[in-house]
Amino acid sequence: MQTKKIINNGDDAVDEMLDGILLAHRDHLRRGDHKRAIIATNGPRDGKVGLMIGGGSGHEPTFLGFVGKGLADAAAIGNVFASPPPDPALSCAQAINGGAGVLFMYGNYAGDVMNFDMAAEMAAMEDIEVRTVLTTDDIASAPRDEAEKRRGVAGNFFSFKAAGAAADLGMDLDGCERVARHANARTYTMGVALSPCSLPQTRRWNFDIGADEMEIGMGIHGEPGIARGPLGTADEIVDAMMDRILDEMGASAGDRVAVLVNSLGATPLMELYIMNRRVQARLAEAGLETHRTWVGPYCTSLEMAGASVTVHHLDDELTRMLDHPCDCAMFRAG
Amino acid sequence: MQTKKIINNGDDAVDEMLDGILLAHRDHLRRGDHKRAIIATNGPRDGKVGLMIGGGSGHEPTFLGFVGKGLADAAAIGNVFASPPPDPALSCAQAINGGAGVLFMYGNYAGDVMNFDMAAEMAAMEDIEVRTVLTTDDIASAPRDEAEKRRGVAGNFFSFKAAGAAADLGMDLDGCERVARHANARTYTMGVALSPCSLPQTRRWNFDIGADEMEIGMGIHGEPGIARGPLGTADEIVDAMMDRILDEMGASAGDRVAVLVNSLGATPLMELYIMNRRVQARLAEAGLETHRTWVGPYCTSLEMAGASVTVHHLDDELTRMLDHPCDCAMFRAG
Amino acid sequence: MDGNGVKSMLLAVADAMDENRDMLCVLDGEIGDADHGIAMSGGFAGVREALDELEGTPTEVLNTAAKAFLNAVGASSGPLYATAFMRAGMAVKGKDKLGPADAAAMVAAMAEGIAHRGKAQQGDKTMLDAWAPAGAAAMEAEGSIAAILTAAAEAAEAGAQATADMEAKLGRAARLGARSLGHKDPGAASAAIMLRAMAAAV
Amino acid sequence: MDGNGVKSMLLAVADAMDENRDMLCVLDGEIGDADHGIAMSGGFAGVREALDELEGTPTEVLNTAAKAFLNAVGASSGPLYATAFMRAGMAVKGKDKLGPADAAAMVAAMAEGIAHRGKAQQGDKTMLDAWAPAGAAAMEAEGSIAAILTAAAEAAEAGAQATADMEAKLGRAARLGARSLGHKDPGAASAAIMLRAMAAAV
Ligand SMILES: Nc1ncnc2c1ncn2[C@@H]1O[C@H](COP(=O)(O)OP(=O)(O)O)[C@@H](O)[C@H]1O
Ligand SMILES: Nc1ncnc2c1ncn2[C@@H]1O[C@H](COP(=O)(O)OP(=O)(O)O)[C@@H](O)[C@H]1O
Ligand SMILES: [Mg+2]
Ligand SMILES: [Mg+2]
Ligand SMILES: [Mg+2]
Ligand SMILES: [Mg+2]
Repeated sequence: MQTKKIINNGDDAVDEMLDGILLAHRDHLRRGDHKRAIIATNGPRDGKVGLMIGGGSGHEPTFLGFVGKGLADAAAIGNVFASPPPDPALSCAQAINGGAGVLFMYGNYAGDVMNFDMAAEMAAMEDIEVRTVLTTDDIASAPRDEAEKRRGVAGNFFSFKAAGAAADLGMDLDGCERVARHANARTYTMGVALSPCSLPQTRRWNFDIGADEMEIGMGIHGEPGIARGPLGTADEIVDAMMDRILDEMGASAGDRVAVLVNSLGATPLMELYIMNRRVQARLAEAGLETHRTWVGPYCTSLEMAGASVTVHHLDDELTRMLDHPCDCAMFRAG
Repeated sequence: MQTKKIINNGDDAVDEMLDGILLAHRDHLRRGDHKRAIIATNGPRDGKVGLMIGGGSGHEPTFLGFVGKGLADAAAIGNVFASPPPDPALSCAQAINGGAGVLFMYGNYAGDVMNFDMAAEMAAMEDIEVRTVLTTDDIASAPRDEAEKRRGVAGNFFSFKAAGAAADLGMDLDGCERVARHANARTYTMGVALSPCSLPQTRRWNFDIGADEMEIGMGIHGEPGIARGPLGTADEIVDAMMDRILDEMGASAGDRVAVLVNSLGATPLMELYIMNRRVQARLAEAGLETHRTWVGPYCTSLEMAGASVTVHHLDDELTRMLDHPCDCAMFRAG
Repeated sequence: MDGNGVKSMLLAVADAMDENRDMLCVLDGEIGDADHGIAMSGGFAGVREALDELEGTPTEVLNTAAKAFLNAVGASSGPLYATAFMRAGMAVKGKDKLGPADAAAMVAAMAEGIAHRGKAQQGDKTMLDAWAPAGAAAMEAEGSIAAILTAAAEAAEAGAQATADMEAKLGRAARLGARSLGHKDPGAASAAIMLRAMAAAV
Repeated sequence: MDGNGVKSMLLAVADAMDENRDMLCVLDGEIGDADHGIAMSGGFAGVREALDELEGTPTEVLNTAAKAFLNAVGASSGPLYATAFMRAGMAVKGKDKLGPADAAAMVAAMAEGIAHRGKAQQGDKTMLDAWAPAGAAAMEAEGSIAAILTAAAEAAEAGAQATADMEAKLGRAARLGARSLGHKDPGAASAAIMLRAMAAAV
């Protein structure tokens, strides 16, 4: 039996979704030369570093939700859970290059790296300077001493936000790259999955999970995580996440943080806010001050049930970047 | 086997959720005298009509997401899928009464009507003038000649928005009531459910539905709808909805509308945007101009999979109300 | 029966609602929103808590129960039963000891309160279809308090059973039309359970 | 084998990927993101479409296939196979007719291209664990084009089978560590299917 989805032909799902997005958000988004290259209507401008983000579909509102003035200037969109090929990324780079270079930011996945690197080489041949910063916030995906191998998940939004603000504030490519790396290095995410998702083309559950089990550290494409366990209570789950996050973060009492409690898709706000209650209790206990909190579906895996907690360890510069206004179709900050 | 939820004790879910909401949105929301009465930090003021909305929990971001300057001044929150008792509503009315009276707006359900009417009577005894406008946008829930029996679903947000703007613009209680009724009368919603939800206290699916079936006209509490049918394609589903909506609306070519494509919970943005593509095609075909579109989980039924389409038939006044700025924790407009 | 007697009756109902919570949710799931068992057991949990320390007249006990039930649940059941208990309290106002006639008056008053608050008609497929015949049966019955409550419970059970053949006219199920046929109304079912528990507790 | 021969080989692969699409997705679901069958059948659907009207040299056919595959899928497989096909095209550049030695050179070039693009080592549990032995076997084998491709396919199948006993070091499965044991790498599995279809198409 096929999984239930409100779609037409599974092979058309991404393009039809993009049509629907562009119709809904004409004020914010337009198509570039490539149909999978989506450009901010009011972001790119001469002399400004262009910020391109991107990756596979199925994580909405990531990536297109973060395209707009003050945040990303464009997104290159791939098939479901698949990096876009180089062409849309090149098309984005061309559209948003204001002469000050282009920053590519995306999650650290083998396919994305290969495709975006090819695009960066093609852009270089057209004298567009490209730098790349990979997001690696998923602390469950590799040990601390191999942090560069970690994958990017929900927390990439803090890194995108910081880089987008840096670019909007007129920093040069070096500066934007530095801020992006700095933001990414101070962003920590842990996730848990309760149910699988299914691809529009197969409409089959992409993994099995017991009726009373959860998968800790599950990737946002349904890649297996670090362990299976019985489903805990909200407080137990958050404590397991926060123990690791706080340990990695090594913050001092009085430090400020920003928080994202993210739904992987099917998990409703009620559960996220119950989690947030415990997240904030743990932060307060550690003497940390929460500067801002986002709760909702920001980086999803289609209809997967589950959630992640991200803590972004602020300093003065990152606070300024986070508070800088931005104007996107599906997202608000500053 | 229990349904999977990230919660602690099911009986505490609503209060723990409220704690998490208040921690996340301190800038926008504060508790009133009753723990289930949540007040906008910056909405109520002397001489302004107070707008109170409310109802059962489980529909987040409805209702609390719509509390803030320019929209609702307070929300009274009930148990999951259960109207709040009169006390929190009375507490809201007391907190937001600026001497110009209070407007109660909520979905048309027997329980809500009985409880809020009791609260209105109690408020009247304290010389707070209360008027009530019920939202009745679910066109699947009763025939056109019994429109006053219809229930309020996702489209209530357009009616709340109009009334909130009217109050913020300084209209008196008569004016606000008139605008609210006018907005509600021009709001049309149709929904479809694909899977059941489950209550935190029972953790049992609240209805059965075949693996290839959908329920047309399903209520936002999982109440059975008007018919069961095999799951159609996105275009078929939207066409069925739009046929009825356009028929009821009786708009003329050139008229303007606003659109909400809403997830009932588990249905991801990809599917909603695919639906929006068809919604916009049908509107364009009918010669209607889409002024603004919202796509996402705005009025949910816990983790239910499904979606609804709302069309709000604008005129000059309603356009002004919709475009009037508001500042809420989980919602943006104007 | 004194105030404590009324109290033990209500506590017996609280236990019965806990036992039937899941069954009532399942019934409500068929034509409503699957929470009626939660409302009834949650409401009576509030009543149990509020009555814990109370030593009072029947009227005081009933008024306390009314407020506690209402504030614990809201929903449809909250105002309906809050009104029912207040009316029952009014019906026996000033009395410290209740006899069979008072018990009958209480049941009849509850039925009236529910009819007044809900504005339902008999045949609308609501709890009134259990309470209205129960009120009538209580007034007609003779004998002990237990006999009167048993007659009321039997009438409520028959009334609840009959709702399965009705099309809903009010409440969440009203939109179902003919699809509500064949399903017993959950509010009518809990009404019968309540009366049966009251009868057994005397 | 001329350009049309290369084309029929690729079209045969396209059919084989359609047939194995679901199986490859299931394999990928165990240790990855369940889409490898979609990538391979989608990529070759792009190849099929691009080659439809094309009459060209082997190199032209391979270069066209490379671009079409890449643009249809992206993902990991896109750059890997795009590079593989471009290298294969370079290996037979200037030739209108290919013999057994050319076929061997093509397979070896594909293996090199995949190693170059992916920077994987043998033993990392990727498609390279099928392609590297396939390239070596092709260079060692003797006889007809079919014999050479068959030798490559057999080596690829053994290589793919061996990935089940490896811990993933690269790609999505790398984070799994020991949990990836016992699962065949989907990219290695599709590599073996590709070579088997090529051999059968000659
Ligand atoms: N107007 C009414 N008059 C009498 N009883 C009603 C009325 N509306 C609803 N009911 C009763 O309430 C029951 C549902 O109660 P409950 O599930 O607790 O509340 P809700 O409908 O708010 O979820 C119905 O089964 C019906 O018996
Ligand atoms: N760096 C690499 N070198 C060689 N092969 C790789 C590399 N990374 C991934 N692969 C191969 O790609 C396969 C997955 O391909 P696919 O599912 O199409 O892409 P994605 O991982 O982007 O979903 C893996 O099974 C593996 O064989
Ligand atoms: Mg993939
Ligand atoms: Mg209810
Ligand atoms: Mg109910
Ligand atoms: Mg894959």
